[in-house]
Formats: sequence, structure tokens, C-alpha cells
Amino acid sequence: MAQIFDRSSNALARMSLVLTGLIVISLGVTLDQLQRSPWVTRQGQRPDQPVPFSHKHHVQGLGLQCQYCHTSVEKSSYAGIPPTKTCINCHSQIWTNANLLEPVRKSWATNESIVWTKVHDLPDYVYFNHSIHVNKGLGCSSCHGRVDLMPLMYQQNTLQMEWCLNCHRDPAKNLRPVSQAYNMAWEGPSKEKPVWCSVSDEKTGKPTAQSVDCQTSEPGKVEVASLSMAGITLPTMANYTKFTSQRELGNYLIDHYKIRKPNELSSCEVCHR
Amino acid sequence: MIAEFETPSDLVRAAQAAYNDGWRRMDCYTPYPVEEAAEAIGFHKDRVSLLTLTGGLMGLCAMFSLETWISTLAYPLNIGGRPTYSWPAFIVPAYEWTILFAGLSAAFGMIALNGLPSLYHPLFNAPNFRTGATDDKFFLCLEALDPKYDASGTRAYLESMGPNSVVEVEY
Amino acid sequence: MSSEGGNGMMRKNEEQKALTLDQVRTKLEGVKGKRYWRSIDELAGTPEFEAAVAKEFPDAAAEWVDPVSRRGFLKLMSASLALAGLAGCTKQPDEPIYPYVKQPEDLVLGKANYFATAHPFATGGVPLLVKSDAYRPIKVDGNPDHAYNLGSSDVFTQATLLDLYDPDRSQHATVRGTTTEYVEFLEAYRERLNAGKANGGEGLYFLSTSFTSPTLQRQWAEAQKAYPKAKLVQYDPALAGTAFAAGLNPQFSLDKADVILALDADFLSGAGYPGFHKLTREYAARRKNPAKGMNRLYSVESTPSTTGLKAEHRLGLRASEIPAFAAALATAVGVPGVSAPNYSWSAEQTKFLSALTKDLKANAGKSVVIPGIYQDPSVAALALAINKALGNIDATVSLAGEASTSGDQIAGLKGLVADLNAGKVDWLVMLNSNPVYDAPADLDFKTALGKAKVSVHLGSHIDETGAEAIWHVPAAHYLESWSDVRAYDGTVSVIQPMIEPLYGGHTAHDLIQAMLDEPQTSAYEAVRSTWKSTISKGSGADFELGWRKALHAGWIEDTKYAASSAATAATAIKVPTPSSKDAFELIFRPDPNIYDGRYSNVGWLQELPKPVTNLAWDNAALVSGATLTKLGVDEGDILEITVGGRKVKTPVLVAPGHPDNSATLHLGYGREAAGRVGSGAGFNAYLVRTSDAPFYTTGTAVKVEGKWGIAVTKSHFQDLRSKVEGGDGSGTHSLEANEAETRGVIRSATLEEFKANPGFANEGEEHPKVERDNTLFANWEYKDNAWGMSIDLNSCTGCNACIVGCYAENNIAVVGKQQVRIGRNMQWLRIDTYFEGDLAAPKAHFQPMACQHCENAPCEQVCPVGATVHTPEGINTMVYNRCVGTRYCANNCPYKVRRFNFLLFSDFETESLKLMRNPDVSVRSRGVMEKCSYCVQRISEAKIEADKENRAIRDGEVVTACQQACPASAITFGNINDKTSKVATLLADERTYSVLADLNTRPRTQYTAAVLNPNPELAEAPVEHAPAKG
Amino acid sequence: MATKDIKPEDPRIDPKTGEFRVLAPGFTFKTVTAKIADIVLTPTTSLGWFALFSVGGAVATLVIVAVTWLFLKGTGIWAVSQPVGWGFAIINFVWWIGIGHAGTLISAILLLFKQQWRNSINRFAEAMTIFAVVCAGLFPLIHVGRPWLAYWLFPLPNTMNVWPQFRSPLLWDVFAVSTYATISIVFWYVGLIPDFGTMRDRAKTKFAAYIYGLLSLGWRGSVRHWVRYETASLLLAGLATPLVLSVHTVISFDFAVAVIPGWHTTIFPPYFVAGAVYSGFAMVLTLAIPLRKFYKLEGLVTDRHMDNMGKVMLTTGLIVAYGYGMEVFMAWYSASHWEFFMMWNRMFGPMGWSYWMLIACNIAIPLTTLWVRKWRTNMTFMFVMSLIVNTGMWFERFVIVVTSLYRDFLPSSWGTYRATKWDYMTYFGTMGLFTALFLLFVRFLPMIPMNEIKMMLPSAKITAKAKPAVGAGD
Repeated sequence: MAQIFDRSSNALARMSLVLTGLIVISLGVTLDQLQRSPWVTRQGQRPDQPVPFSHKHHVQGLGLQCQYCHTSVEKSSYAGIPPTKTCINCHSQIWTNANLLEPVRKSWATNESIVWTKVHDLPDYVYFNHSIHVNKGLGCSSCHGRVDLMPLMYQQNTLQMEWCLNCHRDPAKNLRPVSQAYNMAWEGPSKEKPVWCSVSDEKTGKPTAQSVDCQTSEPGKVEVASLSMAGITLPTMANYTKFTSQRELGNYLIDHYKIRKPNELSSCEVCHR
Repeated sequence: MIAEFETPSDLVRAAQAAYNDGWRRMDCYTPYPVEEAAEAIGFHKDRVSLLTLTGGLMGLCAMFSLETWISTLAYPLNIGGRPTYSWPAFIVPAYEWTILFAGLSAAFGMIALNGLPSLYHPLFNAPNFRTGATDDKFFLCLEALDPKYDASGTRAYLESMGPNSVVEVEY
Repeated sequence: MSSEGGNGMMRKNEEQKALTLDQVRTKLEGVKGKRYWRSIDELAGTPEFEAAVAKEFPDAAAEWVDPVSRRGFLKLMSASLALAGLAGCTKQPDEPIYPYVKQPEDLVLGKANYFATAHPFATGGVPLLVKSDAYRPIKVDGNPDHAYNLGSSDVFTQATLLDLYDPDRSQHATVRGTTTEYVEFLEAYRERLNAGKANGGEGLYFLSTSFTSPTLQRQWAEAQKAYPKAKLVQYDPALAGTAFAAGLNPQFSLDKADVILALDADFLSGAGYPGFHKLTREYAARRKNPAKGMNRLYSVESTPSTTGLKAEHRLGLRASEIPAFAAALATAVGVPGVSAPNYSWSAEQTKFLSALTKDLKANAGKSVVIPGIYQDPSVAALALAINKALGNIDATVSLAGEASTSGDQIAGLKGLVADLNAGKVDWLVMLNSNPVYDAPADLDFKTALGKAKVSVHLGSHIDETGAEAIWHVPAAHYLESWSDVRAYDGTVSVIQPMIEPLYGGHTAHDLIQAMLDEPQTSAYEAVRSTWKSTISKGSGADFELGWRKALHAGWIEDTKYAASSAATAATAIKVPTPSSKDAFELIFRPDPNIYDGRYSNVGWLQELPKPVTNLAWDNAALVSGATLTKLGVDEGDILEITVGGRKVKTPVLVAPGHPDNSATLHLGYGREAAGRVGSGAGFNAYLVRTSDAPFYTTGTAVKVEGKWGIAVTKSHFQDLRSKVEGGDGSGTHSLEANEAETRGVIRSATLEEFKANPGFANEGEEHPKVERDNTLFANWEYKDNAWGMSIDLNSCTGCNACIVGCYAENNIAVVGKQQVRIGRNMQWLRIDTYFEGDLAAPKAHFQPMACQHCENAPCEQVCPVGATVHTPEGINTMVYNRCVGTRYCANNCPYKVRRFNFLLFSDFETESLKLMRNPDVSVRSRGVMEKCSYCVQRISEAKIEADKENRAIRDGEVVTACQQACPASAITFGNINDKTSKVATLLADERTYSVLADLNTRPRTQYTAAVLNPNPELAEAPVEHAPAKG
Repeated sequence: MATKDIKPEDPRIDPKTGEFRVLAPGFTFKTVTAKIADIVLTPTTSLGWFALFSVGGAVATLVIVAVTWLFLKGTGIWAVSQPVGWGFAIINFVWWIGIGHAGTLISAILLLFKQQWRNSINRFAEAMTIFAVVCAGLFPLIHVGRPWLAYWLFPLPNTMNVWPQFRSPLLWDVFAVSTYATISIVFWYVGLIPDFGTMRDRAKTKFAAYIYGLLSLGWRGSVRHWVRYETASLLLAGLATPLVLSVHTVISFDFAVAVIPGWHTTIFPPYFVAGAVYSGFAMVLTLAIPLRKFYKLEGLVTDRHMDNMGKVMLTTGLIVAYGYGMEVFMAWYSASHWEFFMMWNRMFGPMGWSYWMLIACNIAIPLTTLWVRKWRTNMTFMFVMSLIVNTGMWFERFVIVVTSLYRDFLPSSWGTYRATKWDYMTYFGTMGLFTALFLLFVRFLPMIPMNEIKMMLPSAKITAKAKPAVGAGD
């Protein structure tokens, strides 16, 4: 009886065994990466919109406030998409016959909605509430990115559960003074750019934002400067605390904004009902 | 150079003799486990058991630490008022993984240590090997790599042990 | 990405709410799919089709016939596609946003608005506060500020929401079955009216349900001036022939009553009885704190009702015996000039009578006798006389002023039919009524209707009458239109529309107004002008201001009936003699769930287990166990009931405590043109109901072949166990109830026992008090809020309002009869009914049972994916989108309150239903477990508001849907960590116990044990009744 | 055990021991190889095989139909409802797994106990195990409401940062069963390797030789390999033993850990394991008896095996009976109302018939008759008996799952259970699947381990001095 396999087969057999192992592993890794990829999360995609609306132009260029259009962001779960009227307010005066704005004029004339495509589209079983975030010192840019630099709107972050939890488990790293919520360029305090905060009368039944006062310029500096010429130095206002790192500021705001504990924030019913 | 024997006893004696005569690069081939033959050629201990033990321990630690991490650190949740570190509940999966890992390491360890798969092997060139070795014949093989080996002498030596036949195999 | 695609649609609504109503309407008409389903539905309705199906798939046939699962059945393909998609984890489709063009000022999208209005129900208006999400009404609840119901509601009121969004509502005017426009009709109508001017409206007839709206009454009065010969007939099948319809509407106030006698009056089980909300509240209020004394309720009734079963003492009499009994009582308490027909009362009955008499006399002035409205008018008169004799008038009874006076409705209808047959009727306009279906059988209205030259039907559906009438005009729902209505106490509420008519419906106001000088005047203007004087008068109030105030508050000041003790002239009361003891009596009652049939197509109500019987999706001939034996039938068998040659086939069901030798038939079923839900459910009791005996009569019943698959949601067996086996050996008691008591599920005591031993509810080894420190592992700490609920079993009357409220709040699916039969109904909240003692004369315990939110929840521990977990506030929360559906939690739940979506139960297709859903609650898809969440969406909302204002949640800020609906305020919810909160004090009460405490599950929902206040004279064991098979 | 009921000159008896022979006399290495290998290597397949296989296949398609419909409509097509949330799916799962156990028991435990007689039957017993586990494993997967998410039961990294919940016995099942399946397959394959070698060398066609060659990994019977091989299989046996005991223990936890009366009991683990072995051996008999008939293997699978398996069944049957007895006793002795009512309801409630069915099939019939040796060696009797016991054990699971659930704590939520045609289709479908797989095994793999049989031949004895090689064994 002769050989069934020739010499090479040994090497082949062992190779193939090893290969199978490798393939299985790499498959796993690929899938794990895939579920986080923009292809799934839609990060950075710019869907076709009836009007190529530029946040960059309106926010950075014209300096419109976020709430000018997204009126209910502080009051409601739903930030609000501006009605055609909001557009017409200005565009009945300027660019009155730009082709780009045809859909707007049409809508205004026919009383039919402009049909936009949702960019930040959470899964339907997720109940997100804008108002509580904005009122507790979370800025627009923390989730939506530098909208003021977006000619066409796109989704900055994954909006996946792990991303939400990332903050709900440690809010300190993203909190900012409520007064800064709409400041797109806010970067948080640093050695170079410290932040000073003080707490006025904290009594319940009053929006937390009002009881904490933060500013980016050293309080009372002005006077100090002017007077120091005369060789007198005044102490800076005592009740202001100086923050040079996001962590410190975050913890401070957690205390004074009465942010709930991570275990409460990461409890299921907070987002799913 | 392989010699074919009819019964296990013959093989064992032959092997014993060869071993005593100082042969080392040698092996026996039988259709079913013949421990005596293994002893005869001085093969006693193997490392399969050790592999299995380590495998088992790995499984145990892997699963138990995974469970602990998940329920106390990764996402601690209040499950029906139970403590997050409910070790009694963690025992079962850890136990299963111990066995799983141990079992797999035993099997694959054995295969690896035996240098399998070796689909090709010179012995298969021997005309009578494949008809017998896995059926009812018993083979003693003295390899050319052994210093005592020389074609004619070894043949004579094997002949002297009363095999059915002696064949020289191309390496 | 998830199977909550359903709630995908939810989400879309949140943007679509921005759709203009025109768009919504076009959507509703336009949707191809919808037409398709409709046509399939129609096809599937036909008998040939069903026969064919039955041949094809024998056991699937049921599914096809069953309207709800038929839908599911047809959706199969789409479902499977969806599944494929999900399996492939495809990405969500792009979702569109429809912003407003001009957004209303006061609208904040995502925040609900609340508007006051009222539900014009036949027995009186129910003041409402309606939750509106972007101008879509999504929840109907009582008006908390209104003195009448203080925010409570009832099954009908709650269900009108689904009635509004019913996809089967008629959407076009039709003439002879072909679609047309309303204007077409208006033209013809105006023509006729102008022609009629000359002869004073000769031959012009109107048939309507009772005019509850003062404005409508005013409009008619004016119309009558213009058209003196025009005739209006009012007919409410459930009320025609009652003293109430005839105008007798005394006001009872139970808060001052120590002894209450209900003479066949079921005032605790639903809005069917005038003043239900107030009466129930006042009744319950006197039972909340037994230590401070409580009232005593006697009930003499002809069919078991929650009222009778709650009563300390209940006497079951055949309907015809009750007038005689009332007369006997009257003479006993010394009412002059009453001749009680002599009748041989049994020992038990005599005993009851004497004890009752004594008690009433002893409590003269502090007692009240409440007559049943479905009784012979003499009962009402006698009750009044007795109350007068006892000096209860103006103490516990006040004789109200002008009540709804629609005269003798039956006589009116008879007259109309006579005129029809005589060919006198030229035009017959039928307003919101369905006489072809519900007119007395002997009148044969259908043929008569054919004799009218022109017949017009204004109705919400193309129902039996709509199909017969020449013209059909879609009616606007009360949530779509302006009107007004009087509450029980006469207070007027303005009904304001919550949404533009979905299908361009119109109201009776429009049709009557058309007869007047300025036919164009809208209902809005009409209502305003009705009340202009009332609102303007007094302290020179500005009308506009007053009007806005009235709209905001929900009622118009000083419109209560003036209490006029101008007693009715003591005319000799004629008391009918009871039918002979061996005559088989039939009792007709409007159905507790779908009333006279007007709610047949409301799935929530069809699926709602009826009080006492727990029967869903059907009506049945309710009989006593003994009668069942006598008739030689079993439950579910079919009886043929004959009344004067008219026959109807009915299923049989035992109602514990039903008087022997009589059967109760509920009206409202057996509809042929109700819609996809109501058509074909139950049997039509109107077929044997005649104009001379609208509420009870005598007839015969014989067994016929076949079985009627009835869906009873709770098992009921007789306890036939010997003492050794753990039974009581009587063989006449209920197995479930006996078990419930041994297991400490139900705990109760008499007032004496309670006084002697206030801690009775937590004693003995089966009833241990929860030992918090008796644990293997450290207790979990609940620091901030800890939500808990207390349910007062003494107050709960089992009226079901809470269940329907829960349906509306939590987007609960309707599953259909077949599914209910195999125990798959989805109610998160159920009312467990246990019949204590001899099933022939039982007492009942009603126990609302929903998720108990156990701190040591057995369900959570066994979920392999952690889809049900505890929140830091102690809520046992169910994460639908994490659930894979192993059903292990449901198995391991000792209270069996978890509900599983075995099939695709939620309706993701029907457009109109999407508008109805609560946007804050996921619509659960197939294969997902669900259960009571303590209305977590409301808690979250309150938390967010509180956090924004940097304060703690106030006690009473979070109100669960069931709590809100409950007329007896038996349910209290709140934070048990706050020791001052209402719920905390209640849970601390000695009578409070937790069900199955010995399992140490530590429920957050706990119950307050019932205390009864029996009359010592009647306290000892009642007479034995003949044992019967159940 | 006494053998007086059988005449000593009966050829089946081994004169030395007075026991039945494990192997019929007259076998040599060669004949063993020939006998076993040729069943597989014959180019012609018997019509009987085809007939049976097509029947099995046909029945197996039921499963495909039923499961497709299930995935389209949802678990609602089954009879599961409130309060009976688990039905046929879990019953069949437990039943199949139980059957599997005998295989591992024979191959592992008996190996450890050096019960040589197991050598002839362990191979197909193991095969039975694997196919049973395949059928069993199907059920937990399809019984969930959203099968496409079943992978959430495995601890895989994901973007939700959520993980399985390790306190759930259901999750323990996942690990127990998956481990069990893996180890059984590995053990089985390891056992096959040398025989694959033999097959390779006896294969008549190049193709067969090639395939078997691959599968044998080039096994050549070096004694060094044999030593390692022996250690490995001994270790695997040593591991499989605690595994097999744990698997049904864990499955019994599904019930024992729950609070439901009738589930919540500590006796379940031992009683489940015993029950598993009981039904398992029954199934081995159901398979072995026809096999040895068709393939004339009476010489290798002798009456000794039948006799022993009968004894094992008797023993385990008695343990199971003790379990039932204990349940009843505790119901009374514990003075717990839950237990008492549950027992009363099981026996005399609306579904009492199922309880009496199980008593009849598992206790009344087998435990009275299996004592008689003559019957234990009567094939027809044993075959019938094995079927009865399998039915009985199925009913045991039915009783545990259904009659505990349909009337539990709150009387108001009591219900009932009536299986639908889809339930039955799925159940019988898996039987077909099992049959089909098993027939494939019989056709293409050596159903008896040749090397282990050879070890048992007298000629395998190592003797001091050479002995003329003549037909060994007599």
C-alpha cells in the first residue's frame, strides 16, 4: 500500500489548523470594530436636506443664538425644529429670491412643512430630554460638536449607549457653567484659561443655574488693576473659587447643581420606558 | 527498518531486547495501546496531565474574574436586592469553564505532543505497515538515525527475533 | 436596529404632531394600506370566506374569525420581513421631520397641554381634564377641581379616547351607500326645511338619544317654535322606561349616611348609575378609617353586582320581587297608603326585612334608600317615600330641580313607529342613535324605517341604522366638537373640542340649528349664547372673561340644581305583584363595559373582564349554580331563550349569588355593523326585549347543541376537597377564595374583631409582618426616593376604571378573544375577585393586582440578560429593548403580573391609533415581556421638573394612571422614605399587609385589609342553600 | 447475581465467572476489525437503511416547517401562556439532555470504574449523546421571544456596555450545555482517531481512504502516541464525569432556584441526574437492540450488556422513585401549605392524569419487572420497556414544568395548558432529526471502538514467552 498524502500535506494540515484559529479571531475583532464604525453609527454623514442649511453661516457668521431656532431646548425634551416662519422672519427681507430658499418660500406659500431628514436619530426606545441636560450645565457642543463650524449638519458622536454612559457615569468631565451652555467654543478651565465660580444663596425651588455664578475673567480684577497703580492691592473677592482643571470644576458643579449620582444616572429607567 | 510481529508478546520481548542492547532511536506500532511495549522502549511519563491542569485553572480564573468584573465594576445593578458580588451564583459558570478549558487542552495537548496531524509518514511506505499496524500486526522499528544502525547488521538483528518479516523503509 | 420599530412610529408622531390637521386627515383617508386592510376585513367578515378558511386551516380559522388576531394574521408577511431586517441588524431608515409652518404660540412640542371639557354620558356629564400632546388628546381623566368627581372617572369615560380614534368610524357622508359630501346632504336638508316652513314641519321627525346638552334643548325649543308640527323623540335603550328618564333625579349624599340600602341599585360599579363618581367617593370615604366608625350597606338586588357583593348584607331577589319587597319595607317603616302585595317571603327574607327595618328606623335621618334605575318606577317612588318617612330628605337626599325630561321615551318611540307605519313620516333624522339595532323587538323598527320617505342617520359609525338609512352623516366625537352638559348635581360644563374633527364630522347642534333663523351659527356660538346671561350676570362680570374662566375651570359657576324639596304629590303608588315563583325570569341590563352597545367597537372595553363574572368579549345568560343544575347545562353550553315567540341563543355562565330561577342578559352585544372589533361579539339581547317589559320579563330557556367558547379571565372552581385534602368539606364554596384566605392573600375582619384586635391583618404564621433584618445578605439601601403604593381593599369597589386608565396611559395592546381565552390578555392591572362563603350567597373581595415592585424581586434574579432590574428608587423596571423573551421572569413571579407579547399584539399599521398613543411609553413589539411600571414615565417627568427647580418631588406630584382614575381613591402612590407622605402613613397603618409576605419578596405595593360593619342581628351564619355544580 | 435461572452450558455464559460473556467466543483481532469496519466500508447500503433514513428525514422536516412558522409569528403559536410560560420547548430540552447523559456516563464513568463491558457500546452511546444534545440545544434557542437576539446570552463585548446577568440559572444552562456539547464532541472524536486510522487502511476507495486519512490525522499507532492517547482519554473521562453530573444539576437549578412550589426543592439535582441516566439507558437500549439485530452484532453487544443496562435502569429507577416519594413526603412533612396544595393539585387537580401517567411509566411498570433476569435478557421486553421509560421520563418533565405553573400562588391567575399542533410538530421533528443523524453515524463511522475491543481479546494478554499464534479467544 502506498502513501495517500505526500510529504507537503503535513505542513499544509498544520498550517490550515493555525489559519482557522486566526480567521476566527480576526472575524471577531472585525465585527467588534464594525459595530462602532461610522457605517453603523452614521457619524459624519450629511444627509440630503431640502435646503442646504449652514449652521456655520448662521451661528458663526451671523451670531444667531441656538435658542433662536431651537426654542424649546430649555423647556422640553424636544429641542424643536424651527417652523418655516422662523426662516421667513429674515428671508422675507434678505435673499428673498435665492434659488436655494425656494423650498422655504414654497412651504410658506402652500402651508406645507419643509420635510427635513433627522440627523441625530436616537433609537426609538430611548427617551432623551434636552431640557434637563441644558439646565444642569451640559453644553450643546458636548454632544453635537462644533455645530458653529458645520457648513452642513452632521452627527459628531456615536450616540451609542456606551457613549451616553461614558458621561452619565462621570458627568464631571463634561459639566460647564449653565451660562456657558450655548458657548460653542467652550473648552473648560485650564492653567491658561481659569474659571472663577461663586455660589449665591442656594435655596430649593429655584433653578440651580441661578445660584451659581461663573465667569472666565478674574472677578474684581479691574478694580485691582486700577487701584494697584496707587500701590494698594485689594484681595480678590473671597467667595469666588478659581478652577484650573475641568475635573475640579466638574466636581464643584456636581455639588452645586445637585447632579444625581452615577448609579442613578446609569439606571435603566432614566432612558428606557 | 521495521519488523512485523504476530502477537503483542513477541513485540514486547523484541522491543525489550533491542532496548537492552542499547537501541534508543526506536518505536513500536500496535493496533491498540500496549503499555508494556512503551515501557519496554523506556517511554514512561507524558506531559498531557500538566497541560490539562493549567488549562483548567485558566478557565476557572477567566470566568470567575469575568463574572466579578461584570457584576461589580462594569455595570453594577440592583438585581432583586441581591449583592453585586453574588459569588455563590458565579461558581457554576466558572466550574463549567474549568472543565471546558481542561478538556480542550487535554485533547489538543495530546494531538500536539503526538506531532499530529502528520498525514504523511515514511512508515506508510512500508508495504505491510498499513495493512497491519492498525489491524492485527505489531511492528518494531529501529531508525537509521540510531548510531548502532547499519543496514545489513540491523536486518540480521531483527531477523533474529522471529518476526513475520523485516522490511527496510525509505526515509 | 430594534424591534421597537413600533415605537419608531411613536417617535415619528412626535414630529408628525407638527402635521397640520388637514394633513392628518388626508393621511387617514389616503393610506393605501389602510384601504387594503379594510377591504380584507370586509371580505374576511363574510361567512363564505370564514367557512372557506375553516376548511383550509381548521384551527387557524378561529384566528381569522377573531377580528384582532385576524389583523395580526394578515400582517404576517410584513412581520416576517421586519424580522429578517432585524436579524440582519439593518440600520434604521431615515426619519423625516415635519416642522410647523407657523407654530402656535402656546405650544411647546414635547410638553403636554391640559384642557377642561366634559364627557356627555347618558346618565349625566362627567367633567374632564384632557391631556393633549401637540393638540392630540392622548388621555382622558376626570377634572380634579370639579366638585362632582374630583378627578375620578370611569370605564366609559376613559375608553372614549379609543372611541375617538376608532379606525372604523365613518369618514364620509353617504347617500344610499355611495360616498358623497356633507354639503350635498345639507342642500337636501335645507330644501326640506324650507318646504316644511309652510306646514309647520309636518312629517318632520327627529329621533335622538336623550338630549343631555342644555344648548341642544334650547335649540330644539326654538326649532319647535319655527316648526310646531315637527316631532322629536328621544330614546336611550338603557334608560327608556326608567324613572330617571321620566325626570325623577334625586340627589343622594352618602357622606352623612350611616345606613345605606340599595334597592337593586348598582351605584358602585360604573357610570351606568347617575352620580356614580360622587356616590362611590362618599361611600368609600366613610370606610377608610373604621376606628372613626363606618357606614353599613344593605343591598337587595336581582343580579349580582359589585354593590351587592361589597354590601355588609345582601339579599338576592328575583327582579319582580323587589317592588313587593320595597313595598313591604315601606309599610314596615310606616309609609302611609302603600299596599304591599301579599307575597310569601322565605324565613331568610323576612329576617332580613325586619333587621333592615329596625336598622333604618334606628338611623332615621342618617340613612338613605337608593332605588335601582332599572326597576319598576314604583321602586323609585317607594324609595322616595321611605326616605321621606325616615326624614332623610334634605339630609341625605335632596330633590333636584329640572332633570333631563325626555318624557316617556318608550311611548315616544312607539308613537314614532306608528307614524312610520302610517306613512306619516316624511323625513326621519336620527341623531346619534341606532334604533335598528336597539329598539324594542316588538316594534320591528327596521321595517318601519323603510316606510320613511327620507331617513337620515347622524352617527359615528355606519352602524345597523346607518346601513338602512338613506343618508348617513358622520358624527363628530364629543372630543371634536363644542357642546355643553350638566353633571349629576346640575353644574354645567362646556364641552370644548380637543382636536379638529378627524373625519369632518358634524353634531346634532348643526342639524337642529339648521332649522333656525341663522342656520350657519356654529355650535360654539350656540353654546356661548346659551350661557351668555348666566355668565354675565352677578357682580357685573364681563362675559368674555367669565367664558374664558368657565373654559379653563371646566364648569360654569352657579348652575347647580336648586334643591327644591317641593316633594312629589303623594300619589298612590301602584306596586306590581311578583311573577310566580316557578316562572323563569329574564333581566335586561346595559352591559357594564359597552353599555347599550355604543362602545362595542372599543377594544379596551371588549377585553376588559366584567365585574363579578370576569367575562370578556361576550355577554352571557348569567344564572345561579342551582339554576344551572336545574337547566341541566354546564358553563359555556348554549341556551335558547324564548320570550313570547322571540328566540335568541346565549352562552351560560354562573354568576355567584344570582337569584335562582332567573337569568341576566346584558344588552349591547351581538352587533352586526359595529366594526372590526365589536361585530359578531356575543349575542343580541334586544332580540327578546319588548317595549312593555324593558328591564325584566319571563320566558323559557332550553339547552341546545354546541359550545360557546367564552373567555373568562379568572379560573373559578368549587372547592370539593374533603377536610383531609385541605378543603372545608362544604362543597359549596369557591376553591380560589378558600385558598386565597388560607394563603393570606385576602385578609378581612368585622368592625368588632377589628376593635378587639387592630393588628388582625399581620398575625399567625401565614400572615407574618415583613422582618427587614431577617436576611442572608445586606439589605439594599434606598436613599433618595423610594416609591410605594397602598391599596385600600375596603374602598375598592371593583369598578375597573383603573384598568382602562392603565390601557390608555401605557399603550397596552388589545389581543382579541381567542388570545384572552388561552390567558394572554395584556392588562398590567387586574382586579382579582374572590367569592367568600357559599357561592349561592357570597361576599366578594376585590383586589387590584399589578406588579408589586418587590424589593427582593424573584423575577429579576432569573433574567439571564438583566432586562428587568431595580432602580435606585426601588422600582422594578422592565427594559423592553433588552428583553429576549425567555419568560422565566413571568414563571418566577409569584403574583403572575407579568405580561408577554406572545405574538405581534400591538397594532403598528392603523394610522389613527398612532395618534392616540402616549408618546412617553414604548409600544411593545413581539417577544417582549411587559408589566406595570408604576407609570415610570410620569415619575421621570416629575423628577426632571423637580431637578430643574432644584427641589425634592412633592408628595402627590406623581400620580399613577390607576390612582387618577379611581373614584373611591383606593389607590395611593408616593415616596415611602418621606415619612410625612400620604402613602407612608397608610403603609404604617396596622391594617396594612403585603400579599404573600411569607415569601419575603417585600412588595412595595401593600394592601389595607378590609373591615366590614355587619348588623349583629344578621351576623350569624346564613341559611344553607341547595348545593350546585359550578 | 445468581444465574440459576440459566443452564450453565448456555453458550452465552462465561464458565469462569458464571456471568454472561462480554464478548462471544471466537473473535480475533482480524475478525473484530473486519466485523466492525466492513459495516461502514461496504459500498452497498441496505434498503432498510434508506427506508429508515428517509422516514427520519421526512419527520425532521417537520421541525423546519414548525420553526419557520415560529420565527414568522412568534412563540404564540405554541400553547405557552400566562401562567404557564414554559411548555414543550423546555420539557423537550430537559428530556433530550437527560437522554444524552447515558452516553457520557457509559463512556466516562464506566471507563473510570474499569467496566470493560462498556467498550462495545460506548461509541454509539456517545454518538447518541451528541445528537441528543443537538436536539436539546435547539429548544432554548427557539423558545425565546426574540431568537435573533439570543446571542445576548453570551458575554460578548458590545456598544451597549451591558452584559449577561450571572445570577440567572438560565445563563448557567448556557455555559453548562455549551461545555457539555463541546466536551462530548471532543471526547468522541479523540476516541475515533485510531479507528479512523484503521478505516483509512482498510478503505476500498481512494476517496474514502483520503477522508478517513484526514480524520485520523495520520494516526499510526506508535506506542508513545498510545500512552499519551490513553492519558488524554482518561483525563477526558475524568472531566466528563463531573461535567455530566453538573449539567443536569444545573438544569435542575432552573427549577430549584425558582420560588414556585413544585420547583423550589433541594432534591432536584440528584433526582434529575438519576432520571437522566434512567432515560438515557432506556434510549441506549432503544437504539442498541435494533442495531445489533440488523448488523448481527450479538457477538460484540452481548446479553451481558443488556443485562447490565437493565440493572443500571433498575438502580436509577429506584433513585427516581425515591425522589418522587420524597416530594410527596416533604409535601406532608414540611407542613407548608404551598407544598401540600401543589402535591394535591398534581395528583387530583385537573391535570392529575399526567402525574399518574408518569408513575405508571417510570415506577409501576419497569420497577416491578426489571428484577427478573430472564426478562432483562429478553430483547422484545427490554425494547418495549425502554420505550415506556422514555415516555415516562418525558411526562416527568411535563409534570414538573406544567403542573407546577398552572396553579401557583395567586388563585386568581390560575390557568391551564393545552399543547398546539406546532408543539407536537417541533417535538416529533426533533425525533426525526435524531434518527436521521444517528443513521448517518451508523453508516459512515465505526459504531464500536475496535481498538478497545481488541484490548479485551484474550490474545491481547502479554505472556512471558512466545506462544504459537493461533486463533485466540476460546
